[in-house]
Formats: sequence, structure tokens, C-alpha cells
Amino acid sequence: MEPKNPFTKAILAPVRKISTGDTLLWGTLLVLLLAGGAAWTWQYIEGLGITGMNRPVYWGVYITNFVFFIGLAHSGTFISAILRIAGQSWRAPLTRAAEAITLFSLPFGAGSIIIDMGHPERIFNLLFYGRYQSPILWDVTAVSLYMLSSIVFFYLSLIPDIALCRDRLTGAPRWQHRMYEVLALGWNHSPEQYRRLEKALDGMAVFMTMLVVTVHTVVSWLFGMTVQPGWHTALIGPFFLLGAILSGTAAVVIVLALLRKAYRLEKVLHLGLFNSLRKLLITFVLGWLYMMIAEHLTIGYSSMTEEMVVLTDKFSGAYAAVFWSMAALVFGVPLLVFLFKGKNNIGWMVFACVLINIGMWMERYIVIIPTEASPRLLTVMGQGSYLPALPEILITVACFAGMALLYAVFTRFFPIVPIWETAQELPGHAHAAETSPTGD
Amino acid sequence: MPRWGMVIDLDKCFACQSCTAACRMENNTPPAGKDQAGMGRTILWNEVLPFVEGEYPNVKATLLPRPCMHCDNPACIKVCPVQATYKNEEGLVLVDYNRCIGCRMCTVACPYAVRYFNWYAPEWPEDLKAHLNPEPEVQPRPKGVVEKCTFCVQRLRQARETAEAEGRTFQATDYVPACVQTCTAHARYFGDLDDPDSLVSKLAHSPRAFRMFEELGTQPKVFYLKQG
Amino acid sequence: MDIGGLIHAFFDNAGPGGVVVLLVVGGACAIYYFLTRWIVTAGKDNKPTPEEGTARVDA
Amino acid sequence: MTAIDPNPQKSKLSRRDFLKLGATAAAAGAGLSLLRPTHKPLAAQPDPEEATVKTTCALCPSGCGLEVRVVDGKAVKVEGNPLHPLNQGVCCLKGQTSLEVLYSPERLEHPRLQTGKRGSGDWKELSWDEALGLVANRLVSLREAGKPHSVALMHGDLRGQMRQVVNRFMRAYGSPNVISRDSLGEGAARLALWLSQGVNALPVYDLNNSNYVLAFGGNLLESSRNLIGYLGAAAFMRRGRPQRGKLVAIHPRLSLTGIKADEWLPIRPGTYGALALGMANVIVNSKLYDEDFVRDFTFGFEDFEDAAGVTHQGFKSLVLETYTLERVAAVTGVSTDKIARIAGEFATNRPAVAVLPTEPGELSSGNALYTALAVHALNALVGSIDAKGGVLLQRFPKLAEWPAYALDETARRGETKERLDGAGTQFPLALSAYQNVPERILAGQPYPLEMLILLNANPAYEMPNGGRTLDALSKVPFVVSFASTLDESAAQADLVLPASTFLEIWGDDYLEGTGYAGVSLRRPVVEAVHDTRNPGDVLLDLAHRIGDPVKQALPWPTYQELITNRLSVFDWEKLEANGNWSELVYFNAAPGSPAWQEVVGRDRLNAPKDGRFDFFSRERFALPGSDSAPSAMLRASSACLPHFDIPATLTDSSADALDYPFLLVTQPLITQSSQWQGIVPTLQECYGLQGNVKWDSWVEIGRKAAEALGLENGQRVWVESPLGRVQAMVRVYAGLWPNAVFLPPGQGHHTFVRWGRKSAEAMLVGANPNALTEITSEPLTGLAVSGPARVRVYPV
Repeated sequence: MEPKNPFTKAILAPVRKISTGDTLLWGTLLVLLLAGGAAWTWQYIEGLGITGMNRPVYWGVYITNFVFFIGLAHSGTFISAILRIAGQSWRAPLTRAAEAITLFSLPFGAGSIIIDMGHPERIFNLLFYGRYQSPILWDVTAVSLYMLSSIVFFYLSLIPDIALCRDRLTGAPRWQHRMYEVLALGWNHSPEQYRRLEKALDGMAVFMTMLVVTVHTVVSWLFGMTVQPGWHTALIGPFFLLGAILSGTAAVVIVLALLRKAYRLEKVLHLGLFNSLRKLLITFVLGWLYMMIAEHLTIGYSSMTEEMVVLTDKFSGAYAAVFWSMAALVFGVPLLVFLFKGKNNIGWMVFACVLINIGMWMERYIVIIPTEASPRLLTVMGQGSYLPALPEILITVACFAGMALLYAVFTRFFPIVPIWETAQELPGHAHAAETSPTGD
Repeated sequence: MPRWGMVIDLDKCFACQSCTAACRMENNTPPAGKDQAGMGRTILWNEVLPFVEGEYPNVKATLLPRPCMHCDNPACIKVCPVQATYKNEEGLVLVDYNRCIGCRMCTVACPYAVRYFNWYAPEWPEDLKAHLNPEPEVQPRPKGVVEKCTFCVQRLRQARETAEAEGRTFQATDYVPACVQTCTAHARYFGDLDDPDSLVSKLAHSPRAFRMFEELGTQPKVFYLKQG
Repeated sequence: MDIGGLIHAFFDNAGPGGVVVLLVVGGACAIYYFLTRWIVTAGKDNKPTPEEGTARVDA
Repeated sequence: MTAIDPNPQKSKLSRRDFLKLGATAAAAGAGLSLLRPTHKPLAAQPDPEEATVKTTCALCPSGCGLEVRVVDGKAVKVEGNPLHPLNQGVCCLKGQTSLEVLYSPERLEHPRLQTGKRGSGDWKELSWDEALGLVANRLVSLREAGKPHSVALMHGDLRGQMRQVVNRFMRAYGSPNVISRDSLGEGAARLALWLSQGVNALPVYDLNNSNYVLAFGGNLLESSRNLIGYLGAAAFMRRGRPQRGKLVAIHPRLSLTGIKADEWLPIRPGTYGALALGMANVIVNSKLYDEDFVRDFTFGFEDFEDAAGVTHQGFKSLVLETYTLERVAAVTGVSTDKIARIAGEFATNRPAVAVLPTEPGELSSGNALYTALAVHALNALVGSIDAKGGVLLQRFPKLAEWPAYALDETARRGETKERLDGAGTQFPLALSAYQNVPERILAGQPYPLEMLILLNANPAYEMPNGGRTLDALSKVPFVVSFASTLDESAAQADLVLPASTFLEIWGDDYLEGTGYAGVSLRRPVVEAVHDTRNPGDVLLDLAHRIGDPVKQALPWPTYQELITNRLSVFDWEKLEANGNWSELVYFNAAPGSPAWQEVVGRDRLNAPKDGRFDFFSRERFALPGSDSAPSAMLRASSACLPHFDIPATLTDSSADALDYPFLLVTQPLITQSSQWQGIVPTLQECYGLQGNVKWDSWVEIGRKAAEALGLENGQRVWVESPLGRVQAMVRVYAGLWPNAVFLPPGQGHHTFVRWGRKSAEAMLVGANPNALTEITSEPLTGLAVSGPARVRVYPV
């Protein structure tokens, strides 16, 4: 007995329909990804010297990417885990789309660290000689656990739908069908399976929520544990976390709009979802603003010498342009859009969310670079400066391209809207889908 | 075991940068070249840092020679994920170049900016390789690892070997780093901070003595004596 | 037993960190494996097998 | 040999403790770390052959003792020789980086002949025999043609016996033209000492015992002769004795000396003389001078009447009448109360000493001699002539006799010829006028030059004069250079005879700068790296090829034998063991004592050797008159006293002042190696300390001026004078006289080697400030006049 969902066909429709457009898109993304791979190979052979990093700016866009992608990854966990715990059942249609962002951005987040290493082949030294006082070990623990848990969380909720694919998409090529068979793990839609699945997911949701807080806090501690001005603040953890959730949620909006458009899922991914997300985003943007003010007011009010150097750099110095456009992109413009234009308007929402994500990338940049450029000892010696070099740009582009590629390919092989979670009735018991898709 | 420490008298230091050059020649740090130097990638373990403040004609300039502080509580060691940087029992903060993964967290964490990253494999024009110090501890480092001042740990070993060969007990005064030996104004002192009779431990407690960023709690073992 | 020394040794030595990472990730792998098995096997007793499932395909 | 142990015993133990106590799983994981080697095993090394060789540095005029560690025939580290009285075991950064000179890939490896047009770069490598045959043939045929005087030798720094070797060579050959670079730099100090103190020597300053040091110029602690000695002494003055001395640096720019001094006194460029005379005014006016000394041991303090019955103004009334505080303050830009305070401090904190700058660019404002006289007069006012804590004089040891030689007819004729540079004729007081050579060559005066030998000399770089030096070089039919690298002048030479570096040769050095007599031995540390030779050996070889009387003057087959012979008066074993020999007997003489005659008046030619320091230079007064224009003013009494004329470039009303608003200041840096600057990477990477500039030139400019011009730190600008323009990077620097800009000297050389991965091969490192300056000569002294040039600054 399958879950009863009136949209099963619509949801399964995009699967397997690989169009010329898809091939072109995948090809383009693949080329970008390979270009990044080539750049990394080049970097591996020559050394990190080919990047724009220097002394004192030892960390550049790779670490920015790391923080950004890990932040982006919080979308999925937030939408499915936190809202699951909170009983927000409207989130059901977008859980998988959101979790997929998590799944596909995490490798590029974690990978950025490896790309940033001077000796990537020594990565296993972390296991052989791991030293737990280092925040990097915390990161490795948290991020790898997070990545693993995300995969499991994602996969568990995918199993029933894989089973559906297995059952329904008999016309698929042999290998693909075989893939469904294997991945479905013999799922047979028994009520007990669904009961246990729900139970497991509920349980994991709590764990994932804890992880999401941990992971981004730990990421921020990479910076916060050093005594460098601008970083050494207890607020850096919550600040990073909130930023992560904001950029993740904004990314969900972008992805949803794209899916809706590209795969004609207007009925399933209805406007109501965007309106709900809009309210969330308004909250997060304001929350982010709060963090921003709390952080900079504390620093600015106390006016400690070395902290002020960094703060001045951001407010009116070399990084003022980036800082203030970041503030406008993350907070100013999006808030106005959400308040006055976003309601019932997906175009404006996407616009604002794109701005937020550009802005959040810049925010990561502006947290990391100015502090490095003005370390305690070298301030009087002249500003450190940093501009990403070609390999860094290529690799950054490749990270985004890779993430998009994985996403695009995934949606052609698996239903991106969870069929069973949005079903009106599940085998064995009625699904509590009060806000089942209505398509207003 | 001695606890090695250094005292630099800023009143006697005339910022001649001989320490900088001696360090390079002793420890085989490669010339960066114009391009890399322009990016701030010069590797000079023992830099003299300029601080120029004030406006003409009331200008205050401080020229601060800065070796590794060999902190008792080093920020770099805390953050190293693989213990590639570690403090030995004589208090020297060292780097295992064969273990370092090149994450540069230590370079970011060190408030004294003493740690240098090998952005490229070190290079010398072929002829110039002749002058490289042959001691095993200072063989040119591979690309992608962090390096820093070691208080010339190879000299410590050499001094011990010499003492052994000469059949006498090794004394703290047998060993000084290259920068101390070459210091043109005899502004640097080196020795055992745990020995209350040593010159360094006396000077380290002089009223003129201070340590850089004492407030950070890193407990540097390099002391400065105030100018004037 | 010197607890402080033990904690110090844990944080301050090369090795334990890697062990923790391995334990955490390995442990999670095991837990997730059993969790997945627990969920999936719920249908194995009296419910149709996967092969049977494929037979009932919606046209 | 053991490697670094990355897992110290202690942490291993504690890890084991942990394992014992901890979970078995932990043990399994940590066990992995024990299995893996923590470092690659080091290649087994056979015991290398190791030696420590003592020698003497030659990278700056000081000549410190070095100890070079040689492993397997390669020099691997340089330290100071602890037994050397000059540096006492320490070593400066130039000495440290001398191995980068020795093994420089920029060095020329064989003699080479320029086969194409000069400057074309078409070189053919020759054997030494061919090359020396070529030179000898030319020398012999010129000599046979009766034109030995048409050969000139321009030299820079020469060490120990080399000065005599060069002089004997040229004299016996028959040429008066040994032209020293002194006129660019220390010539002024030397001349001032001769005209006032009657000794043709450079002053030595006893900073160890001085209580008050007035350093005129920025180079006392950065680039002075005997720099290392002065650094140690300055440190001792502060921290080595109960009473701390005070050091005041007087310079338009806040140099390292200024930064480290107790006080920096910014002054308008080119006006040291006025300030010194203004201070003299204060000291005389307040009767703070050493009255006994001035009365008993000086001449010309009071007005006096000469033998002819003419009344001459003395120093006292000159400074009181002419150098009033207000006037001096207006000229120098130093406030009256500052002048008065510093002068008062100077006169009341004896022993005090006023230090003369000796480096190029410091005194060359067209009033070098009188500025030097004015500064040195301060020393006499406080009785610091050959006194503890004052100015001392260098003593020289007596060495084995030179062999006698007889000049033949050709040589005698040559000796009487006018010098090429006009020293002694065009410039009556000059010993040499290096910078005048190109002009004279171009003018064909006093006779056409047939052959020019460059020894440690690079005139094309030192005084480009808008390309005229190159023109002059190309006008000489045959130019031979002893350059070690293809420097700017060698590139224009016909033949380059590459010199070995000081680490590959035999030689010696006097312990100049210490005051007492002594020599320091230079010996090969390693075998010659390339097919190069000691210029001393080359000259001896040439002497043999030319034959008598040159061979008679220099009979030794090798320079090593020359050195061992000359130094044979010492216990050779000790000399070798210590690297030097010195006689610590003389320190300073009591005024009027027999030794006093050695330090005052010794070298006077026409003035009485009466043991008196001349405020009024009797030597100058007695200068034989001639009909030439300068000598008319020679006898004017004001010309015999220190005085100050405002250099033409300083008058802001000059036509140039509007177009070129800035005065260009330069000052040698400690990170600068005059001969090797282009090729020593480590010096380049320490180059500009205050501005953190490496591998480049920078132009320092005051904040107000920078703001007015809209210039920012790091921006590239042109610095332009009427003579030319150079590019540099802007460094806004607070420590600079407001309308001055500073360009560091020493840069602007080509390197032909790739340094680092991305740097270009064959790049020009920085810019040569000499290219902005018209270098002329002072009419009387032949000293170089090079500034301050007027420049303007604008963005590229």
C-alpha cells in the first residue's frame, strides 16, 4: 500500500526527463567544476603561493567558502529538523529540497578546508595525531558527524520515495531501476515501517538540531578561540549560527523558486510556502541585525586599541565598501523587500534572497579578512591586503558549480518533493497533513 | 633542564637588522624575491618591526626586533590539530615539518606574527645553495608547511655534542642562537631563565623589563628592556 | 587516579583527537546502520517483499 | 647527529600514562600515531670536513674580523671574530650575508672582452693569460709611445696594502692618475682635519667615553666608517657605564640614528655648517668653551695680526658677529631655544664630541669643506681634540719596508704631468676629484685619455650626470674594469677582469676606526668559486709583464707573498691564530705632550707645526697663490675660517624652486652594500626598515605634502629633477623635513637572475637617486657637489 498523494505524478514527473537543457546545464557546470579541479591540481603542484593569500592574511576565500557553505548547509536541518520538532507541518513539501542543499553544500564546505591545506595529502595526520585542544579537531568531529547525520537523515526520509520510484518508474534504464531497488532497501510501505521512520526522524530531528547549533558554533570557534581582535568574542558562535540559518533559509527560497519554475511544481510548492518563509526570513534578518549591533556596539563602545583598528577598518577604512554593501545586501534591501514587496511575489523574494546570500558570503569575508589584515603586531607596519587570485576564484566558482550540478542531477533521478511526507494518508495511519498542498 | 629565554635591550639595540640576516643564514630561510616580498611573503624569522607614530616634528618611532617569543603558554600550540608544533622540555617551541598539514591556524593564532608559511617550495639560485647550513634541523622546508624561529635548536645540539666531545658538562652558557651571537650592540642576552644567577633571569626581572602583549597570557620567554 | 592529568593528557597529546573523531564517526555509523535496519526490517515479517512491490506498479 | 625530536620524552610519557588509564579504543587509535614515523629519517651523512677560518670583511670600510665556518669546502656561516678589536665577535648584516656575495649567481665567471660596440653586450670569454696579455700590450705600447700618463685608474675602497700597490704601480708606470672616490664622500672630513688639525686623516670618535654626542648627518649608527665599533660604543655609552651619555642626531630625516638617538633635531638640508656656527656662537657667547684649551692649543680664536701687519678676524668675533641665533635659526629652521639648549648641553657635558658625516650625500651641498670645518671647530671649543671621549686619530703600524725602486725617464716625465681630474691644479686643495673625470675626458683636458682602469669603481652609477659619464667612458679608447658583476660601468668596458670576492683572496686591513695601530689579516676562506682573481694579483702579474720599473716596485709574484712579506714584522703564527694584530698602547695624547705633535700639525706643509688647532686655517692661508681665479679668494681671511654660504639650491626664490618644490635628501642605509646592492637578496629583503620596503626604492614624503599632492602610501610616483626622473613607491613618513623628500641610495641596479618564482629575470631593482642629481665639483677643494637636488613628485 503506497502513501496516497494526489501529486505523486506531478512530483515524479521531472524524474528521468533529462532534457537538452539539462545536458547543457550539467555540461556547463561540469566544465566549471573541472576547471576548479584543474586549479586545485595546479595549486597542489605549485603550492598555495599561486593564491592571493599572504602574510598576514593567511586565510582567504577558501576559509570564507568553508564558513559560507557550512552555513548554507543549515537550511536543510533548520527546515526539516527544527520545524519538524516545532510541529510546523507546512514545511513538509520543502524538506527535501532544503535538505538537499545541506547535503550538497557540506562536501564543498568541508572540502574547502582540504583545499586550503598546504599539505592536503597529510589530512590523515588529523586521525593519526589528532590533538583535541585544537578547534580544528572540534570542527572535524562536528562537521563529519553532521555530514554523516545529514546523509542518513536525508536518506531515511528518501527511502519511501525511492521505493515509489522503484515501483513506478519501471520504464527507467536497467541500471537506474537497479539503483532504486538497491537504495529502497526492500521498503514495502508497511505501516510499521512508516511508524518507525517517523519515530526515527523525530528523534534524529532533535539530535540534528543540537548538531546544527554545535557545528556552526564550532566553525566560529576556529576564529573565536584565537586572541585576535574582532574574533575573540563569545558572541561569535551565535552570530555565525544566526547568519548560517539566515543564508540557509534564503537559499531554500532560491532553490524552491527554481524547482517550481523548472519542474512545474507550482501546485506542490505553492505560494503559501514562500509566504511562510518570508515571515521566517524577516525574523532572521532582524535577528542578524541584533547580533550585528550587539557585536559591534560592544567592541566600539569599549574602544580597545587593537579592536578599534579592525572596527575602524570595517566601518570607514579599507573594508568600508564591503562592509556597508554587505549590510545593505543582508539587511537593508532584503528587509524592505520582504516587508513591502515579498508577499505573494516569488520574484521579489528570490531577488532578496540572492542578495542575502551574496551579502552573507561577504559577511564571512568581512569577519575573516580585516582581522587578519590588521593583526596586533603588524598594524603600524602598514595594512595587510588581500585579493583572491585566479585559482581561488576558479575553485570558488567550482564549489558553487559543483553544488548546483549535484543538485540538478539529483532532481532528475529522485523526487525533490517528499511524496510520502506530503501524502494525505499513509499506510497504517492517517498522516497529519493539516496543511496539505492546496495550491492557492 | 634549562628553560631558555632571551632578553633584548631596546636601549642598546640600534635596529641594524644583523639578527635578521644572521637568522636567515643560520636557518636557511629562502630569499623571497621581489614579487613574493611585495606580497608580504618574505620569510625572516627574526624581523625588526617598525612602529612610527606621531606627526612631524614630534615623531616617536620604535623598532622592535621580534624573534619567536617561545611562550610558556603558546597560542600556536593550542590550535595545532596534529601537534606539529610543540614545546619541548626546555621550553623551545618547535615545528615538525613532516607532520604539519599546512592549515595555518597557528599563523593566524599567534599574536606575535612569528610564524611563516611556505607558500612555495623554497628556492635558491643553484650557485647560492652552496652556503646553506648543512645541519639536519635546518634543511630547507617543503612547501606548504609552517616554520619559525627555533632559538637555533641545531646550535643547542651542536653545543651539547661539543661539550660531550670535549668531555665536560654542558653549560647553559655554551649555547646562544645566531642572532644573539651576532648582535652588533650586544643588546641580546640569552640563557636559562630558571637559573636565578643567570644574566637573563636577572635582566628579565629588571624594572625596565616587559614582555610583549603580557595581557594575552601567553607568557613569552623573550623579554624586552625599555628604551631610555 | 589523576583526573586533571588525564584530561590534560587527552587534550594535549597527539592521537586522542583522532581517536575521538574515529569513535564519534564510527559510533554514529554503527548507530545509523542499526537505525536504518530497524526501520526497514519492520516490513519484512508479513509484508510483501520488494520483489512483490515491483509487481504492483502503477501503470 | 640527531634530528629534532618532535615527540619530546615528557609528552610521550604522558601519552603512555593516558593510554594506560584510558579506554582501549583510545589505545588503538593512539597506537596508530606511534606506528607512523613522525619525521622522515635523515640521509646518513658522513662526517663532513669542517673548519673555521678567520678573515677580514671588506663589505664596508670598517674591516671587521670574521670567522667563517667552512664545511666540505663550502662557506656556510659567517660570525664575528671574538678576538678582533673592532667588532669583538659580532657581525653586521652585510657580513652575515657576505656568503650571498661569494656564491652569487650574478658574479662574472671568466675574463671577458666586449667584441661588439661598447655597451652592446656582445662578450667573448677569454683566458686570464689572453686578457692580461691584452692589457699588458696596451700598457707597454702606451708607455713606449711616451704616454703613460694617459692611463688613469679610478678606484673606490682599497684595503690595506692595496692603496700602496696601486700607487706604486701607477707611479712606476708613469701616470699621476690614481683617482680615489674620496671626493664623493669622506674627502671633506679628511680635508677639514688637515686644514684645522693639520693631519691628513679621518677622525675617530671615542664614543665609549663621551658624554654628549652630536651626530651631524644621519649615518653615525647606520653607515659610518667603523660602524660596528660605534654601535657597540653607543650601547656602552648608554648601558655599560654609570653615567649615561646623550646622543643627538641632526639630520633632515629621522634615520635609524635619529630614531635611536636620545633626541632628533630636524634641520633644513644642507645647513649643518650654519647650525654648528650658531652653536659656537652660543658656546662662545656664554663662555662655555674650554678656555684653557682654546688659549693654549688653538690658533685664530681671537682676532690677530699677521706677519704682514694685516688684521684678521678670529673665530670668536666671526661667530659672535655673523652667526647670531636668530640668523642661524632662520637659515637652519631650528628654533633659537633649541640651538641654545643643545649648544649648552654640548658644552657642559664634557667630554663631548661633534661627529662629521663621511658618507656620500651628507656634506655635498657645495659647502662641504667649510661645513666640516665648522662642525670640527665645535670639538676644539670643548677641548675634545685627541681627548678621551672626543676626536681621536688613527695610528698605523710600522710594517716591513717596501722595496726601493727607481723611476725611469718615462715615469719621471709622467709624474710631472697634470692630473686628469684636476686635483692640485684646477682644484688646488684636492687630492682627487673623482666626479670631475668624465667632464675632463669629454673636454679632452688636460690630454686625451687612452686607457681607463676601474677598480671598485662604478662611475656610471655613482654620477650618471644625465648620461655624460657614459659618453666619457665611450670616448676612452680602452676601458678595463675589475668588476665582479656586470655593473653599469663594466657593461661599458672593453675588458672585464673579474675580481675575486674578499672571501677568496689574501689581503690585509688596518684597524681603522679604533684609533690604535694594527692590522687584520684577510685570507682565502674557500677556493675561488669562479675563474676570478684578486686584483692585487692581477696588478703584480701586469707589473711582471710590463717589466721595470714597475716590476721593481712590485717584485712579488703573488699578492699572498706581498702580504706575508709586508706583515713579516709580526709574529705570523699569532697573526694567523687571532686574525689580527694590534698595539693597544696609544689611546690619546695630553695636549702639548710629545705625542701631541703626532695628532696636531703632523701633516702640515706650509703652516707651523706648533701643536695648535687652527680655527683660522694657516695651511689654507699659506696656500701658494697662483693667477687662477680661485686662488685670489684663497687668501681672503674669511676663506680661512669656517663659515657658511647658503647653497644655491636652497634659495627658494630660485627659478627651479617653483617647478621643483622639494629638496632631495639621501643618506646611506645600513642595509646597503655599495658594491653589491643589486645582488644580495637578503639585504634587499631588509632594505627599507621604517617603511617596510623590500626589493624596491621608495620616496619618503611628509604627510602634509603628500596630502597636498593627493599621494597615498604605496602609490607609484615619478620623482623628477631637471636632470631626469625615476620611479619609486610613496611612503608617507612623519620623520622628514617638511619640504624634503628622501630617496634611498644604492638601488637601481639590474639583476640578471630570477629571485623567487614570479619575479622577472633581468629586472631593475628600485631606482638610482644619483640620476636626479647634477654632480659638480667645489671650485677649491674638488669635493663633489651633489645636492640637495630640487625635485618634484607626481603620480605615474
